[in-house]
Amino acid sequence: MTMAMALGMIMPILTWAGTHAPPLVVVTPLLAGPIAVFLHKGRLAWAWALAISILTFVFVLLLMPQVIQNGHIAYYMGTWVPPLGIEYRIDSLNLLILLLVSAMGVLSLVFGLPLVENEIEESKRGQFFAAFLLCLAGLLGVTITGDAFNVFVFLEISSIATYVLVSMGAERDRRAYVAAFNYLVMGTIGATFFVIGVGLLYMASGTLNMADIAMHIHGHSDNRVVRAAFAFIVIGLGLKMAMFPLHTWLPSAYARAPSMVGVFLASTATKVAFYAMVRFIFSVFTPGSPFEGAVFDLVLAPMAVAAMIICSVQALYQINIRRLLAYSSIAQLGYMLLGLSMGSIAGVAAGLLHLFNHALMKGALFMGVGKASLRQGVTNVQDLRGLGKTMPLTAASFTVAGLSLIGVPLTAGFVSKYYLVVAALERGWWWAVAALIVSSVLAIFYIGKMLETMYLHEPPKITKSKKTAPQAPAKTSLLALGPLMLMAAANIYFFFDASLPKGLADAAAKALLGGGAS
Amino acid sequence: MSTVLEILHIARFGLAGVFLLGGGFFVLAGAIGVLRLPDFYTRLHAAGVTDTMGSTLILLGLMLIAGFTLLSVKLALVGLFLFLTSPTATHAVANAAHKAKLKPLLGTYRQTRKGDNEGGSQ
Amino acid sequence: MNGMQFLAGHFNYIVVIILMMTGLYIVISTGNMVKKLTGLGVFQTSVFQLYITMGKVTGGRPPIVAHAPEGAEHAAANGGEHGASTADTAVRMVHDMADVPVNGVIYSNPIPHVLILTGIVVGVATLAVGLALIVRIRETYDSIEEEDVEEAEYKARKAANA
Amino acid sequence: MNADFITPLDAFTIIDLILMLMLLIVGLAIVRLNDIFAIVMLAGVYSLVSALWFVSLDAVDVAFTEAAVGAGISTVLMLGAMLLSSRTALPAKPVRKWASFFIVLATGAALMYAVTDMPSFGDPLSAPNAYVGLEYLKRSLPDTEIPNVVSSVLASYRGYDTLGETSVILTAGLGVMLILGMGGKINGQLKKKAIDYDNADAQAHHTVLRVVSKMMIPLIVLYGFYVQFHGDFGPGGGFQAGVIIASAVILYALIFGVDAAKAAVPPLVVRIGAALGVLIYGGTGIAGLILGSNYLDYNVLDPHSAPHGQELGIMSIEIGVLITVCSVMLVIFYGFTSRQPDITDKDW
Repeated sequence: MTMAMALGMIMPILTWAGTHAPPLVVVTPLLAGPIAVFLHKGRLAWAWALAISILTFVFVLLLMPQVIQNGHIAYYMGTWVPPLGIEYRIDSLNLLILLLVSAMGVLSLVFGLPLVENEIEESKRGQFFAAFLLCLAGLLGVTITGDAFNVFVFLEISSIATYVLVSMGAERDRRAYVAAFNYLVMGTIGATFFVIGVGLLYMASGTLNMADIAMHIHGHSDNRVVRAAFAFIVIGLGLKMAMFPLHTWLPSAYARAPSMVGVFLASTATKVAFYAMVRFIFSVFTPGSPFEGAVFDLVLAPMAVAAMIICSVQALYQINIRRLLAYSSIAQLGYMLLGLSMGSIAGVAAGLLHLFNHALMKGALFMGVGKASLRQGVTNVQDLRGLGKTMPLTAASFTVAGLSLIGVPLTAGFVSKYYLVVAALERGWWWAVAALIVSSVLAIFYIGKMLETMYLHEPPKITKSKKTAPQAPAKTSLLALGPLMLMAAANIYFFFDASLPKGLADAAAKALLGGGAS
Repeated sequence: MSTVLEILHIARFGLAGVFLLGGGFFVLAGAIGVLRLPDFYTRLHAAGVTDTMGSTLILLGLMLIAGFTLLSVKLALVGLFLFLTSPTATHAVANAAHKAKLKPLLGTYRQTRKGDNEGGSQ
Repeated sequence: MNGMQFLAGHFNYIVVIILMMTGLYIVISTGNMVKKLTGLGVFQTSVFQLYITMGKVTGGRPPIVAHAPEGAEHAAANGGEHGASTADTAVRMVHDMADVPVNGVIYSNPIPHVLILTGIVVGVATLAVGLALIVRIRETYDSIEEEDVEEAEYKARKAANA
Repeated sequence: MNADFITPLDAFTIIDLILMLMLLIVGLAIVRLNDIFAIVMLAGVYSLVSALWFVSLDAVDVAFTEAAVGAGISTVLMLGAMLLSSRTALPAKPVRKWASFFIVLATGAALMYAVTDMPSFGDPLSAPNAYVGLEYLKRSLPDTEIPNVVSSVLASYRGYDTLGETSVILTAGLGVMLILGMGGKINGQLKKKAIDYDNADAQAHHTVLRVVSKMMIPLIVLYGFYVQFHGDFGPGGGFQAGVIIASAVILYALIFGVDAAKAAVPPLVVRIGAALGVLIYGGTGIAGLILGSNYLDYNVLDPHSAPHGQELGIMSIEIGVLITVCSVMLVIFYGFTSRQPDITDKDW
């Protein structure tokens, strides 16, 4: 009886939460952030941030059945019907990203406690977690919205929070300030380009709701204002997501940021910018038009290939592990961009699947580095010596994620690369397949270099050296191992059962390319 | 009666025009002064003319045009604000220059031309 | 539309574009961080001008509506239009000049104004964080020039390797 | 695009031209100059002239904000940040200059390419002007009983954007707190006392400033509240009012010393305010949820009259905006001053 009664109490609440989940996903961390400022005890702030991020994840989960059932859901802010008001619009595409971002929020918080206690001053931890929550809210806000200008506002919340979070690495590495400043300048130029693009779209259509813009500019792809808007939005978001020639800010920012921030950003920030680009290119502009086709074939695809090869080569030469991984990230963004530039359902789906898988592997790799640095202050590849012996579980997880990055069978990385190859062959892009192979071979080298140091070199004599930061207590150190192994396991799991991300990516690609302006 | 009103009307706008032109003249004179006068203090003096005479006359002219309305009250408040703040600002700037040991230019312009002091207190 | 008329109608855009590019040039050409942020400010302000320029209506007034337009009761009864579909509102496009005045007065377009208010605030937020970083960089390197900072880092790396 | 419309050449256009010319001159001057102090001041001038131009383009709210934020607060912050750094910038290397020039040229060309398809300036039937914007103008009064359409769109129709914007401000305040801190320490040492009040010389030199600012500060705060509560009927609102009230405190700090200002408006209060404003804003939205409607729906706030509910909601969120903006501006100001030596007599 009590079970039934409890169920009777909970069901209406669940239904209510389900209906209003779209704003709650964003508003929960957004309003929890200011409260975290006043939680002076580091652990308390951390617990608060963790609870909030779990709650956010639950709201995203509540969205899932609705989206899978109805195809997409719309939510009108203040009940103003678009184009008068701001609309939240969730379909399979943003659901995939929302799941990814909110899950990574939880995982990097669980993982991050010992690292934050190691790297951030006690008095600043409350504010640090507040900035983290605001960053999370911003990323989720960009992903969920259906309003072009609202994308800008939330992009800036997440970006400003990110600049601040990156600069917090200065307690470990003074170059973090410069990295954060360069990121700020490049990011603001990107945001301003994006605003110019949105302004031009508004000039051509008179509205800001994405679906409505699409309706108005449909069939006007020869309009020069629309074409310029396309160029500015692609460049603006390209700057935010570190698209190949615009990527200069990224390696330093990721390498100098606090470890926990590196984990979170590497697996979410560029992904969200990539999502926004996909959303604009396919849902707002007309993907079938000759102009966009030309941009795909002549600009985006060559850029993608250049990124895949050049940045992989750059990764080979890096001494600092985080920089190495960051360059590899830019190369991997090339894979996603390649999928996008194919302009076919298979290509876009493969690109999105790779986005999901890349977040898993890069998250795990950055976690591995962070975990290792707790013990022996790892910054350079050299410092990994003998990790296979001193920290076998961490090393094993790192290895799995590394293999996944290369694309070895039995890991998730293989699945998305396989689909990318299939999609490329479908379009007859042999050169793209060749580039994929070359890039993967390069990945073997730079990942291999690290694995070799890890397993074949003796551990350094001064393992617990004085130059490293004080060791974190063993308990919290164990706490960090959980998410790391979970991520590594996910890299294997999604090889055997990729139905969730693959299903969402396929549905998203079909909706993007099949439905036109819908 | 109506003719009297009409004359008053014309006189009001005529006077407003005179005030506006006069204000414009002082603003212009101030601008020329800032460009042409030899040293910091004299330039500040010219700038002060723009703030006091120029803006006051223009505000008076505008108030005449607006008549007995809320707009005039607002303009009067703006005038009051400027009346208090612009001399204070000029005072603060001159004070800073004096504190920074910026010597005023004494004697005739030709005599001291070589040591022309580019204004600037810092 | 002849060349002169075209120029009159588009002169603002051309000037605004030149101003935007001036700002962008300042940002990327200088190595001084304060000047960089100044350039960023000029760039953003000029983008604001682009928005405001497109929202201007000739003969228009600032968008502060004086009296209730006719048919107010009808619209008020609808309130927020609960439940109406997107398409219903979306298709209501204005087609001729007669619809432009609201209660007999022409107003400029309020949307760009709203967006730019947001833009200005975001701009000052970025500026504040950027300046805070500059203060820290200056404390660390005693310079706000990119060149000096790079040189200091290069020297530090050399010293560490030696 | 409406081909029938031709932009008239009238007195308005001439003012327009003059202001644009001034902007071009100021912009080019900033490019050419290497004196940081001059650059910062010119940036302020650029914002101010832009504000004037916005007035002539009917964007009174934007002009107000640009003058208060762009020309006011931004310039103060810039001056604060450059106080101790070198006064001249290194001139750029020619290679960099040319590289930048070509990037800018390419970007500018892309925009110029688009100009031909842009609507004529001032065209009432252009796509942006004849669609949603016009709809707002027609609906604002019946929907919200607020004559200033910019206020009603900002606070209600696109209220969610404004929540984001308030959060952006909060994030910036948080960032400055994290990067600079708010304590009274410079590099671990306690800061020296701000102004020596017993110093007769200092007293004498500041008498005028002190008297006038004492007269002005209450008026400025009063004006801030006027802007806040008159925002529904005229230009103004939470953002502008917040900046104005913050500027009153900043003026007080400049004249009487930062310590005196911190005694009057303690940093803790300011920090609480920064968070509180966003919570008030977000809480108003949650109230809509609790009353059974969508997020940020103000119609349900008053069960008897939807427009009145709108008015209530807009007032509530504008107060939230005021508190956050004012507090964050002070957080930023305190943050910067805690890193700098106080402005001493020598700087006056």
